[in-house]
Amino acid sequence: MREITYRQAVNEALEEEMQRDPNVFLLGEEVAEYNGAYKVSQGLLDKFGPKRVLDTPISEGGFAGLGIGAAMVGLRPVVEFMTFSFSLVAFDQVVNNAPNMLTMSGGQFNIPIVFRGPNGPAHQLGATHSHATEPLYANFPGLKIAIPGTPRDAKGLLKTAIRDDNPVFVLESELLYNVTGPVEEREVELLIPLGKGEIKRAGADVTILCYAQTVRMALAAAETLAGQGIQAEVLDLRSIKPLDLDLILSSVSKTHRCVIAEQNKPFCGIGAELTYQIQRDIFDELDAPVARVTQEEVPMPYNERLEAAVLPSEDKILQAVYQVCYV
Amino acid sequence: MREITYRQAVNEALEEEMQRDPNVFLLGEEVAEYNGAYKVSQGLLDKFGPKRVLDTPISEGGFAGLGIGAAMVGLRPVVEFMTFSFSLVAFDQVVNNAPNMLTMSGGQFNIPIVFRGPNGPAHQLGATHSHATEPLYANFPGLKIAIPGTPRDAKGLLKTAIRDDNPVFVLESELLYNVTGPVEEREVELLIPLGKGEIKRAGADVTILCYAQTVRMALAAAETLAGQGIQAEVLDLRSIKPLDLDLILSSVSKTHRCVIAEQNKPFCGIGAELTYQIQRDIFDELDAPVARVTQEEVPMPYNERLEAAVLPSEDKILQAVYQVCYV
Amino acid sequence: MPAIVSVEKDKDIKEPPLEGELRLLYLMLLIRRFEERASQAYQQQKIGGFCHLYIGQEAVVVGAVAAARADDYVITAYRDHAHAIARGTLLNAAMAELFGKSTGVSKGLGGSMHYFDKANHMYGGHAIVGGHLPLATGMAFASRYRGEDRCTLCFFGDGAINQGVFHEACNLAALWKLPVVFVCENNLFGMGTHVERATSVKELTNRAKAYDMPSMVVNGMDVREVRHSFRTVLDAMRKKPYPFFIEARTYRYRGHSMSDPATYRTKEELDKYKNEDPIVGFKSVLLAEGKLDESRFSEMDREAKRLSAESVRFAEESPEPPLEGLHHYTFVEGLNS
Amino acid sequence: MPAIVSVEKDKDIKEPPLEGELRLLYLMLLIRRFEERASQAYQQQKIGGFCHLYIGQEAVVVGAVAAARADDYVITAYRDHAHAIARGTLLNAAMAELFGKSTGVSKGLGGSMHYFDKANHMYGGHAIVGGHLPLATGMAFASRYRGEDRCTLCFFGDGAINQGVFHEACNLAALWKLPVVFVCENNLFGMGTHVERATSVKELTNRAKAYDMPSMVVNGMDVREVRHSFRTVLDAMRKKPYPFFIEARTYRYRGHSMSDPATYRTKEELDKYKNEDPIVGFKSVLLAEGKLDESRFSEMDREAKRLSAESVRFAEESPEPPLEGLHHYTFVEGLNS
Ligand SMILES: Cc1ncc(C[n+]2csc(CCOP(=O)(O)OP(=O)(O)O)c2C)c(N)n1
Ligand SMILES: Cc1ncc(C[n+]2csc(CCOP(=O)(O)OP(=O)(O)O)c2C)c(N)n1
Ligand SMILES: [Mg+2]
Ligand SMILES: [Mg+2]
Repeated sequence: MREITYRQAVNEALEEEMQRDPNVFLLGEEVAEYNGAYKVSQGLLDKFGPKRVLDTPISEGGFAGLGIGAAMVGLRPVVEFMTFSFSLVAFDQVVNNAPNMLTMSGGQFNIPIVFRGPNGPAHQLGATHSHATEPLYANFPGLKIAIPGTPRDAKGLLKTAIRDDNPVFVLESELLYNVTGPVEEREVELLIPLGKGEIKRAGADVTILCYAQTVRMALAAAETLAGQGIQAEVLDLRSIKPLDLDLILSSVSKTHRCVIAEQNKPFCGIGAELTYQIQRDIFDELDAPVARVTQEEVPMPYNERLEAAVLPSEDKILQAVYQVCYV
Repeated sequence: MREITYRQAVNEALEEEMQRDPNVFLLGEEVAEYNGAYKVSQGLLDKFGPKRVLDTPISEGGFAGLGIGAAMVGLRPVVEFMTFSFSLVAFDQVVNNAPNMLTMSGGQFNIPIVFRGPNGPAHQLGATHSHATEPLYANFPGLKIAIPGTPRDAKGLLKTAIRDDNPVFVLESELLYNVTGPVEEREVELLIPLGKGEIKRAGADVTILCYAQTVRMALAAAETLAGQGIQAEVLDLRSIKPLDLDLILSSVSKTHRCVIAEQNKPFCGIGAELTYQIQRDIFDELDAPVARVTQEEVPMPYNERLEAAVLPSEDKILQAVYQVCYV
Repeated sequence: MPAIVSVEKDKDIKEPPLEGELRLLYLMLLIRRFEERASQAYQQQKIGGFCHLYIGQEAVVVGAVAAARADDYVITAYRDHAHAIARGTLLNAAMAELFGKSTGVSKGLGGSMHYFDKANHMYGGHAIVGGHLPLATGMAFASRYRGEDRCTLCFFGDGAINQGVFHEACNLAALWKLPVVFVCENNLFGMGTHVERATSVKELTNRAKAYDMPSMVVNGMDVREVRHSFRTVLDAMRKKPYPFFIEARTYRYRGHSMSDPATYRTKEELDKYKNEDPIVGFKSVLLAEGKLDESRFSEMDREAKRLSAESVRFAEESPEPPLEGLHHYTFVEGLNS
Repeated sequence: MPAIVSVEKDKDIKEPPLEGELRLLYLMLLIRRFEERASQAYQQQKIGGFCHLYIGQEAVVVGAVAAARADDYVITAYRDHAHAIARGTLLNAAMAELFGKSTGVSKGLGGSMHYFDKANHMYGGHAIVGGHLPLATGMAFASRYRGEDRCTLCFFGDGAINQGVFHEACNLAALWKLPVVFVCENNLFGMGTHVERATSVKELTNRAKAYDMPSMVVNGMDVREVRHSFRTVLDAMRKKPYPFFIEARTYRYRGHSMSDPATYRTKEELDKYKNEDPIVGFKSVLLAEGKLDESRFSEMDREAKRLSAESVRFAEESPEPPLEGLHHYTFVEGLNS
């Protein structure tokens, strides 16, 4: 299979879906003439013109809401947040208007919208620019959340998200945009369903749950562990909502040990929820408490060494695995 | 001890702290001339005048940020959100400016501010007006969260919060404002430390963790259970951050069973976090999986019967207790 | 009297003006009688949650909607009963919603603050102050995107103009030349706060100037003036899309919501506005012009009262939404349906 | 030449104007040389994260701060190096912050976008566009609350004026008569977006009219004009607190941040503004007026370069913040300290 970057994968997904459906359009800061702050929308303005690729003012609440309004009347907007740290400015629009409309209207108005962009810490951007927003959005019923960790997943999940008739978040990662990986040829229609995780590496001794930025760390840790005689199963969630609980439970039922590697802040994070559901459903299968690797409980410092100390890492995953394996 | 309402308790806390410290002032929508949308600030304008009790425009982001700026230079604002559902409009101000400032400034600027007001579902207010925001704010390092369930706790926690030099959320509850309970005489300085839970009823068979709206439900359930020979220990968290983990662990180590009754939405909620920490620290003490009682995973419906079906209740707590006790 | 009892709005602006104007009067009556009944039912605790009455302000939405086309997008805040009724929502469905019944306009899931009626192009019913203004720009955006000449009418209160999204929506609408009328229903108060205590600018229309957006003030107690002004604005907008800001000066007779005794204003002030009552005033004009007689008026009023009373009965007898349906409205099924 | 190398601002407006004006020139040089060094170090990957240079805009903050009192509150966005230096932050502390060192102005925890210097009344360094405008109103509120005559200078870009909080902050400031100058540094672009593609209003000062707030436009390439205008505004504000909006027309020579090649504008446009360079221009004025000679200028420039080079050495040699301190700055200890 050809190898392309995560950036290119997102770009292809956007292009293909805009090609397929004239109701799909892209709006956000610098997405058009600048071709995207991270060049994800490269070429789309040239191809689809200013009617369908729109640069917005720095008004996240305004343009996120504009997208939701357009979706109420049948368009299918893709709203790019330059980073999801800036989506916090639009929080009310996104969590009140998008997911509640269907319920509040007694089923009359569904909102086929995608909010996408880089999410989670990048490199030395400091406390305001490093938010991993997935646990915040995951708290709200009525939203779906895809969170790809590879180019292939980035393409296939985004395409599916754009076709979904509900509001979907696609949480990408700045640090992954340059990463390459195998992706089907363009002739192949690549649709990856929301709510399906993937075993990225099989193993029998411990399950490592991961997503987005932590997938690579988990795979690296698994490689190291293999050298030490521990076979780790690396399960990439790919979607947080819906969650592929079946896959999670079957993996942990097999390995009896679970480490969650997550890029977000710990308190009320994704790992907390996964732990609850796992112990609820397969309490007796667990040979050790579930361990999580998260950010440290501090606002993100700018200093590189401190930042590294705050973030999850391969090494921290290893330590957690040793712990749950009692080695 | 005298019995006063939760509303009166909050009012006394505000009055006493404003009396004590001229840097403390109150601002929010309708807090002054209207005496508060829920009459919590009754009489404060008369007593302290318009300089210290200020009606704001409907600009949550603006006035929350104004409070933070004032706190940067040493005032001690108490910002009332008419309800915390409306704090979502001010989300960025609250989660970026308040908790990050101390870190970002290398320790130069602490933010002594209190955000308070009713939080969580009330009665038939629908999807946009029923948010329980505690898991959202709990995700951010640098914030403290008090969440009183009784008049006494409401008074004592708010007074402490106002004296704290960090940003503190005091999440009250509209449904509790009319509830009465014993509170020390006004002559007694009532300060309840942040981060200390309270055993509201002792018991040896099961621990029920609860806070705010669920405290009464948990106590009612415990009463019912006592009649059935099950002695439930009701532990009111009172603070979510800092969390009184010691108290939680010692209770669950005694009862070996734990039910969490929480008013918020389930996914990445408070119960998820508590479960993670409990199983991490006292995995071997647990005789059953931790069970949580939360809202259902849907946007809040208006209809009364459906709303009741979505909310936690005494009955749901009982069912969860039977489950963890295997009866 | 089928022509009159129909709650249809002026679909066809070529219809005889007499008929049209009687209809306006009738619609105002219908809204008022409906809300009086709703108020009663609320006091009897048959209705829960918040309930915000529009009594006194009827001329604004009735005049505006009469000037609009049936397929124009209408969206408003939580004080929304009148907007739905003016748009064609049946009283039965409106009342049933307050009762939380499955026959309600939002199937009992939305309540007073969240009326939605897609068939009648009523797009809510939004309860976060200012929160629907960006949605309105999105609908207007969709009109342009599709090359349609539909306009969007976006109603909100004087209190909403201090929300950040008001500003962002206005800027986006003007920047992208979106066909949306921002209608500020200035009833002088946001809850208990007088507009002058919340809004730093003497003329609210100056807010529009910050976006080079044209604006006007209309007397929101005069349905004829409102309709006329909106026609002019909408005609121009349909030809050349660009947003417009209208301040409709009006007054609410009741408290902010059912729980508000409204002690922040004087009886004199209230009486002053009651003297300009949109229904009484328009009735006298029509009487004076010979377009109406007292018996026709009584007939209309009786009919409005009858339908309102009937709507309560309908709501009471309607079924609750089924408990099993709880998860039914969280997501729609399928892709790209 | 101690008087010149001091980076103190005009504390005393009664000082001889010559001395004052040379100081302005020197400060602009200092800022420019500092940022040239920072740019170099960034390209050598000694600095991480985002880094936004102010080169070309120096006259704005130097003129404004020169007109302010030492204890006035100054707050700005992420393009903040100049604001700190103009306020008195030493180059060493400024550069060390970029290097993430514990000797940095924010102890290496804030980085380029988050300079804070409490001792010099520099209140950040805020990286969410528009996010600091409400903070500025809060500081101005505190001045009034305490009955002080301190003013707040709040700087932000042309891109920030379309954020909701801009609107909310302006309304609150005008409503409550807060002594804050909203300084819009209009460099024509928000990243790659020209102001006309983002902002629907020809004259940015019309935005102030929406709050009945007075305003003016100043030539942000002319430090003398800037200082003069700010003095007038601040003098009046100190006597009678009320907010003021100033649009400072300026230009940035570099890309938005270090990673932006700035292909969205022409070389001609850039050259046009370079011809109006605030340093070159002010130098010629002073030369023409006989207040400066070339050798004095060279001396000043050498000194600015020396201090900038020195700051890099200082930053390189400074220690990293200790790992053990990670949790140290999340909360302050104690109550009501
Ligand atoms: C963001 C937000 N803040 C506060 C409220 C509470 N609230 C509901 S209505 C209202 C007053 C609105 O006044 P106005 O816009 O003038 O509309 P009116 O009620 O007069 O029709 C307030 C403060 C809310 N619903 N949303
Ligand atoms: C809320 C938010 N949205 C987007 C960004 C990304 N961003 C950083 S600077 C910038 C442009 C700001 O332009 P302007 O206000 O004109 O300031 P300038 O950079 O020209 O000084 C953008 C979009 C951000 N930091 N915050
Ligand atoms: Mg009003
Ligand atoms: Mg700019």
